[in-house]
Amino acid sequence: MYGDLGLKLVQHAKRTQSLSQLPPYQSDIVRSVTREVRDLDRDVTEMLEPFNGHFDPAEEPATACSLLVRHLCMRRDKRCLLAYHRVRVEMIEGMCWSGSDLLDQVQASQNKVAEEGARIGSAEGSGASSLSPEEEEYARQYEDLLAAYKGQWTDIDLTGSLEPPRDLFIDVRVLKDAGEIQTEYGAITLTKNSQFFVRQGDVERLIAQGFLQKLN
Amino acid sequence: MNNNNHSANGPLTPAEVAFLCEAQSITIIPRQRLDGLDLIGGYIPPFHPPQRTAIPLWLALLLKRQRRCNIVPPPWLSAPNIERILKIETENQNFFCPDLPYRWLETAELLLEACPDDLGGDDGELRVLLRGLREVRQGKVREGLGKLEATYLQMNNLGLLEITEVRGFAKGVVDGLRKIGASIEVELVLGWMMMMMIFR
Amino acid sequence: MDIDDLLQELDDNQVPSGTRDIADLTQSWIAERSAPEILPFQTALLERLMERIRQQIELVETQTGNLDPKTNFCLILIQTELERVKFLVRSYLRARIHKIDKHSIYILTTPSIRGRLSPPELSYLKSHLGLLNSHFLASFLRGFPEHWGISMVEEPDLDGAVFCKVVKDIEDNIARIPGTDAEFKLTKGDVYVVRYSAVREFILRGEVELI
Amino acid sequence: MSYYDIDAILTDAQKVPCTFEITIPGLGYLEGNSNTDIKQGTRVELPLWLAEMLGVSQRLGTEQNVVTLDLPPALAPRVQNALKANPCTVDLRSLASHYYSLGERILGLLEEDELVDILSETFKKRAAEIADHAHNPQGVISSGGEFLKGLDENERQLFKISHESAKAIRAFLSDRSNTKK
Repeated sequence: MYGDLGLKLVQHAKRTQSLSQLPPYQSDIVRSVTREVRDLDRDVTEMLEPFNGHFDPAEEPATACSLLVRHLCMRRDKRCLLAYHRVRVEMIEGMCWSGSDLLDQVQASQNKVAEEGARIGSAEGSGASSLSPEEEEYARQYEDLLAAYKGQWTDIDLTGSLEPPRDLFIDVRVLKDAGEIQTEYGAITLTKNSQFFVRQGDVERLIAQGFLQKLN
Repeated sequence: MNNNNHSANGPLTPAEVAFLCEAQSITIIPRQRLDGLDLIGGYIPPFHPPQRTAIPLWLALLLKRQRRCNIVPPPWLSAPNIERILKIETENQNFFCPDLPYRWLETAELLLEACPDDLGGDDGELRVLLRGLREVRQGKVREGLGKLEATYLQMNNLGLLEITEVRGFAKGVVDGLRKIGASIEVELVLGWMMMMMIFR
Repeated sequence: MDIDDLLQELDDNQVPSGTRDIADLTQSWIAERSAPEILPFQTALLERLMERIRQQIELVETQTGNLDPKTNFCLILIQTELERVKFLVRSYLRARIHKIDKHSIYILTTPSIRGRLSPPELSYLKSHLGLLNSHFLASFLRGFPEHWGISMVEEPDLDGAVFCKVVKDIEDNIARIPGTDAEFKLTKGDVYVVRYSAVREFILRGEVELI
Repeated sequence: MSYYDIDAILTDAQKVPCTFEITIPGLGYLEGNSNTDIKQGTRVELPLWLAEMLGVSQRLGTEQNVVTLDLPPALAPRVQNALKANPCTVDLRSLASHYYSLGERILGLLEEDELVDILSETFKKRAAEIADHAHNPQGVISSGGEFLKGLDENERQLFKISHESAKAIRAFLSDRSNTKK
């Protein structure tokens, strides 16, 4: 029945909302729904043709109803298409905001899809991106738009963390001698067992490498 | 509905409530001199130990960690006072005691973490009392949520962190009830009339 | 919001002007996060704060490398505060962008609401809509018949429930709930969970605050 | 009304039994036969987005009815009685994924005065149960798995949000006390 394919798209969108990565674009379903709308529109035109622009629904209630149903189907299809694309667009925008490199994502999903394609021997999978070409274009343009807006607020770092800042500076103890390191406010020499109060961001790597220990 | 993590939308999170709490003013006893400091939030006058001074809590917490000051606990945060309030709360099942400040729970939590030594010695007792207080009030909140209607509900004297805990649920119930009760007939008729215009 | 208590206490200590700005920004941030609709952009407030932020950043930059431990410690305090203020501004702006994205057409086509946007926000909104439109056109919409009878405009749910607190004595203090015969009194200090539409006017006048 | 809202669109896909009151040319595909007419008296289940517009004249009481709508099985008297008797034991999800939204829409189409009260009471009672489960740190596992499985979409969101806020508060409180040592 008309509208069923549109519903499929929306069910895809519903699942997409709970995923952390964008699943492949459903180009086949999108194409079918689009075709459905064109077919319906052609039907409507053909049905109205004999009336030469003088159609009176009161005189022809049955035809009017038939037309109404077709209009509703088209309207429904359009809403499903828009909602499906919109959910994906929102995820793409989310990636732009979180600074994750979209092209990397595209690449990664391409590899994954290609692998799967090779494994199950499907020709369809190879080389396909989870983004449609239009979506890739959109992502590029949105990146530009975002950069322009961000540029108005350079001192704020608009794409920075949305977690409230906590423990910007921490106490650390030096576990092994590591020589001199550069920090935002000058150089410090790391001698074993000495203690410093430093910006957490500056020393995260040294903590991970075991040179420093975070104190509380 | 899906809230993409890229946006700061929706009501405040507990971490943000704690952040707000840290903007409160608190009295400290400095242990070191410090020159006056021109902050965006206002000028911090020089410290002359052991002269008390009031500064934002976030600053006090930082200085405390550096052992540069002691924090003077707010008068309400003492074992005898919490015990008194706990008694009132237990005896009056239908209201929340107005003697607690708006940010009692988060303030107590931050101070217990940062300066148990400044809280009059036996912080164990205070902890137990605070936990008791929280549980009694939680029970009442739960009860109160059963009274949610599609219109409004008064929730006086609840603390901000307590509100944060139930906010999503309360909103969901009020919105849900409203939608069940709302008539969508008008919308439907309007939609129908608009639809009929396709034949004109 | 106990900003008033905070201010009271700070007033007692004769703390100067900056405090009010931070308190105002904080309240604007909370309100923006809680309200279903976008609220007026705080132009003057943001201008003053951005200027102060810039000054502090400059101070940190010029003093960096100063080896005097006392200065060094002051810089740590300044930077810590700076991060707090930057977070507030960032989260405030992002909360607005979220609503601008969600209700773009509604905002654009409702003059009284459109005026609540800053010029950069408005230009972001327009460009964003343009991009979306071309994207939908390119993806499937090209050649579609026109459709009537349904509004595609996403509007804020002004009846959505919010938590709020009465912060002033109000003269005409009866809040009515649209579409029902329910009404209630707003007394200073009261906290309610209620439909936004019932308290919207009080909120815009600053008599009731979202929490 | 939210045009892009996925749950609103899914709500719209839920079905209502309809009986055609007139014969309509070329609508046979609604009952699975393409290129045929749909005959007067035919009963089909149509999604809300279609049924609503075809059935609205019934509510308006004007013009000739195209279709007559019936209560969907999910809202039939039998279910209504079960909800009145014991709201928390009914598996709403198996009846309709967007149960309350379906109810709201049906209320706009049919005179079912008692239904508003039944749905409101059901929602309130079940919400209280949801809150209890959400605050239980073991949540789903320990108890009420059956009940939680039977939540409709709106209730699921309610459970999710309550569970998450309870978790966030616990994390905040214990995180702070633990770092103390």
